[in-house]
Amino acid sequence: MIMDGVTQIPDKTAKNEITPEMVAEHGLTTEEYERIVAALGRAPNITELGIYSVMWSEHCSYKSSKVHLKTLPTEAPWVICGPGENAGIIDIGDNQAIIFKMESHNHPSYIEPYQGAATGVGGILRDVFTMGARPIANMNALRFGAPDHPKTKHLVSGVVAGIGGYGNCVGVPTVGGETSFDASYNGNILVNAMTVGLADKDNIFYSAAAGIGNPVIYVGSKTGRDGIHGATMASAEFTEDSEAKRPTVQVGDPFTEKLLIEACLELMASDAIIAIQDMGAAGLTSSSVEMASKGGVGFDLDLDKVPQREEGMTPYEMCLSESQERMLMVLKPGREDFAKGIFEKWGLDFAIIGKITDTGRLTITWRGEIAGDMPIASLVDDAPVYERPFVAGVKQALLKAGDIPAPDDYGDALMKLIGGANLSSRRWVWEQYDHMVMADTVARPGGDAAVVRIHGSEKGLAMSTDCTPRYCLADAHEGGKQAVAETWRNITAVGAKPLAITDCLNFGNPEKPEIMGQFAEAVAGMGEACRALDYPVVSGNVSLYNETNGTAILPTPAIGGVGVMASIRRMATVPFKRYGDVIILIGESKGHLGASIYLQEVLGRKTPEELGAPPPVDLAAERRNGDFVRPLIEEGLVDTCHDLSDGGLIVALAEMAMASKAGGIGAEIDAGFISPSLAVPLHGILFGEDQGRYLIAVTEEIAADILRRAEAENVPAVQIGATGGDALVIRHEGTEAVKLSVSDMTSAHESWLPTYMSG
Amino acid sequence: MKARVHVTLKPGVLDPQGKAIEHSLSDLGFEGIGGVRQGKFIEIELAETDAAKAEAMVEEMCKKLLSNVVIENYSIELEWLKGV
Amino acid sequence: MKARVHVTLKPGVLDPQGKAIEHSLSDLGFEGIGGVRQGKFIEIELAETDAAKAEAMVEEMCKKLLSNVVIENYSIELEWLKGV
Amino acid sequence: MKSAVIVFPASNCDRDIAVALEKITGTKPHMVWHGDSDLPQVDFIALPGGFSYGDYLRSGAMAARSPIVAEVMRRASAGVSVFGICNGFQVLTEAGLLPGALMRNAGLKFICRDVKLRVENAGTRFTNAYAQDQIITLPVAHHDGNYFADEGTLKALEDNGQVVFRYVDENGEASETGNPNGSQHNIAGIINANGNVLGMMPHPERLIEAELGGSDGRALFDSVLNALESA
Ligand SMILES: Nc1ncnc2c1ncn2[C@@H]1O[C@H](COP(=O)(O)OP(=O)(O)O)[C@@H](O)[C@H]1O
Ligand SMILES: [Mg+2]
Repeated sequence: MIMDGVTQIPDKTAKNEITPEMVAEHGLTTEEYERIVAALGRAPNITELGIYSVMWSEHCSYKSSKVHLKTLPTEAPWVICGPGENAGIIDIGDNQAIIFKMESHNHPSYIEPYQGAATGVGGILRDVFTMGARPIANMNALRFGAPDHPKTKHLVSGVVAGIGGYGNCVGVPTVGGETSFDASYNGNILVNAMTVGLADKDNIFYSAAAGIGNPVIYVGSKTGRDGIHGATMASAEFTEDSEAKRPTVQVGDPFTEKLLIEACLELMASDAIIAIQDMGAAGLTSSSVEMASKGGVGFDLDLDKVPQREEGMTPYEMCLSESQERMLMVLKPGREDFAKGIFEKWGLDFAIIGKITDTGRLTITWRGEIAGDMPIASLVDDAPVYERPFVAGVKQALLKAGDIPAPDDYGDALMKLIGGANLSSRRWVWEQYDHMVMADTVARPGGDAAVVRIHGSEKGLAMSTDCTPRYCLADAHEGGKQAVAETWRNITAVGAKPLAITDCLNFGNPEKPEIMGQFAEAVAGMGEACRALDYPVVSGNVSLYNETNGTAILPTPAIGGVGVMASIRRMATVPFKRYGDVIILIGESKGHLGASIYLQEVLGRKTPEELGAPPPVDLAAERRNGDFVRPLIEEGLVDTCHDLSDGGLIVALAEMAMASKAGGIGAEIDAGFISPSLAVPLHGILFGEDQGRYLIAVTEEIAADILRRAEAENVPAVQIGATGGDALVIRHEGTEAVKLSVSDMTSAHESWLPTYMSG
Repeated sequence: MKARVHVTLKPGVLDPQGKAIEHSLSDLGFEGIGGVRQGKFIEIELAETDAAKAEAMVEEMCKKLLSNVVIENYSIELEWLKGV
Repeated sequence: MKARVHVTLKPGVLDPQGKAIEHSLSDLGFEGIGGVRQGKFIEIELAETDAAKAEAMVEEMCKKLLSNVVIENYSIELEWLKGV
Repeated sequence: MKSAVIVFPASNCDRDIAVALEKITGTKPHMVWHGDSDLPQVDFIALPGGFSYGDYLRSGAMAARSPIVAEVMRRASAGVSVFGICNGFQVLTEAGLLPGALMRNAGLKFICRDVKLRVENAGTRFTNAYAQDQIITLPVAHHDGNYFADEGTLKALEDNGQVVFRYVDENGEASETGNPNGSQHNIAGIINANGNVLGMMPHPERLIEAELGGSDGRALFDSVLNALESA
């Protein structure tokens, strides 16, 4: 239907019959089509077929994932609103609420990296401010193909510029994220964007429409033929000829978005709004259906009233357009002129396009004729739900450190890691993001969690996005647990209390039982971790069919966590701050090298069998260790803390030294302290990725106190050395196993990405 | 030889810049403006002296780098440089 | 009437965008590129039917908004729209 | 001190500068919407950072043509202090209140990071609380901060001490490595010949307290207060 750049869609007035081909082109099965006919009691017209197809698409209906998502814990005393609304909401006291969500924009970003990523940011911002929050931070999780793949560089450059281009213009700081490379993303990159907003707890807006006869209002940009069928595109596997489906990519207009944010927040300060909802995937259709469904009412829409950018648009096009920067609202009767004044002041379109009815139906008129008439309940509740068959993943064997070769040279191995694609500095990325606008960013990108101050207070909001896909491939259940635990740990490492997560579950084709198995296991693992850590899921997004020509991406359940600290004056950060500080390792080191970055990048192992099982996550230990570290920071005893993740102890030490200012503060470590009795070889101690661990650096007196407390609380903690000099020195059985100057490490660490991008 | 390339947004693709310029021009009091679209204009000096070859080469540049066919169209003009 | 405006950097003003394109083109293996300059191309639809008046109006637009005289030059072409 | 902050559509550092002004001067500034025709009588007018009109066409171009800027120009010629930060600087050059132009960064990318600056003229009403040649740290966050002017203009700026801030490297030298965006003569901020209109790309309002990573921006606002008191 889409040819040569022009979207050619049959007009419903042509009264053409719905053919099996048209049903298939809309991504509907014959059985699903039969359901539509049954719900309507007649065959749909083309507009109705289009509406059903988007509402029942994977993207809007969660038909493959629903049964699993239901198992996730979503409640806690501080949860105000869990999954199901535009974004999740938690209570942070003082009548303040945090509203946040993460969403994918994978396929559009592969086709048009700048605009795809930019509109991804725009979309997630709207999900948050539509609920009454001022967006105060953006985050992003990015996965690209192998660095040597011919498309990778172009995609990195476009995606990063697009995220910056949008976020910088709307004036919301982009404060953190993650960026990694793996060949499995060669034909299907992941662009996951997260927005965190702040609202008054007593002034939150929901989408349930109410009040028969109340006006339905359209605000924002005009409707054009943008991105028709984006939702179905996000629900289909990629093939080479998807590139021909190009016009489904939208162009973002961050200027209009900024005006829309301000206008909506201005109106929200009054009592005029009954319900409000952004127009996201599937635009006008899904927003009106969702609002009507939540409120148990019907909608009459007059398409002729819809502000239009192009001439001759059909009802099909108007209903399915994914033009950006638009919102739908229900206003209290009589407040239309007041609201209109605000939107006009900001130079935005404002149109009354319909009203609420008691019919329970979505009725669309166009040029005086009924262009569509569907029961709302059938669009939402009759959407198919699949219990897709799945098979459990093959569990890889646990590898013993003793069976894994040591590196020829420990220093070279470290340099290879910190100066390589996956662990090098991401400064090149975050320097393209305005991470300081709003003047509340107190922990800038580069640390464990980013921290922004709650404006006008001392409170801090900590955020981190994490996932280790190679663990998920080796064992999706442990990988799901680990992703949740890592955000919890990163938030803890700055001294904040982790409160809740959002997620973006990126997987391959759910119709394949092994992919569905990855999904089911990862979700089960996430749920287990959320329960153990009191860390519920309040919002999220599922992105399936991330495959190219039949090859799936690594399972990537990206997690975005949020936490709060009482005072940003007592916050810990990564860099070493003083010479002569004692360095303490908290948590147990068993030397687990399975699925480690050491095996992958230093030893060059590739297959799941060679890589073995990922580090197990002992959730009880995770919680105990984190709950030990956090009060130390809150009490002002610890200002230097870093959690251990990819690359283990040695990489964490190097990062703390490299982050320190002015030439760098080094450290001297004696590996003998770490596990004198355990028969763990040195490379297991240094590169092992055992979970639930932190490094802290404190003065001697404080160190003694902390070690006593650890012993009393049964938390493994050991003094492993001290800061000092300008090199990282690691001694082992009387020899210097590692001696690297901080400045040499820094130049390797800082140069990989800029060199790669300019090459 | 000099190639002049115009890269413009496809019809129907939103042009936020054009829209803003249009708005600003009418704020400045200009009347009767039916629409504004903004594109890029790229001039390339080429050593190639054969027009057909030059055109093929620039066409390739457009496809590979200068435009994104997802949202943009391009057009090419060739011009002999004076004195070449 | 349609006006086509080209806004280009003055000779002597460094053009980082043009330089970057030139660089990328040679990375892609294109040879014999003597230089690349990037400018803007703005199309304006006008209700005005008198060519002289239209030209004067667009000239004024260029001076007031479309170009920055410190760094840019502009040129204007007018074109009758088909069917007008 | 009575001050005003001009808010254009998609200004986005308007709140940041307002917070800084209130914190340092003790008085809330008037926030003046670009569409409002009257500007209250004030001693100090700030044009904030951001992306006025999306920075479409050229950064600051459309804002510079707005009616409120015409009023700002009248106040400037009457001697009121006018201060443009980042997008505000771009607006001032586009409006002709300051010479030259701000072009796309030489590296073509948006750049957000702390930079080092040398205070080249501590004798202005915006810089008297700094020491001459003091090296300070302030963040930049811009896509179009590459300062350009023709040779004659540059010479005049240099000769008259109108270059107020210059980008420098770790050693305090105005070298290429210290220059984040390709600006000619490493120019980060300039003042008009009358000494009452300052434009600069770095953001002093973002570094006014230790929690945000430094307080080198404070002295700029202190200077304005000093100048007002001694006037
Ligand atoms: N795409 C990105 N955008 C912003 N910041 C990023 C991005 N990618 C990585 N970072 C930042 O780089 C730092 C290192 O990232 P990462 O190695 O994933 O941290 P960790 O191991 O603590 O989870 C973090 O501070 C992170 O926020
Ligand atoms: Mg970390």
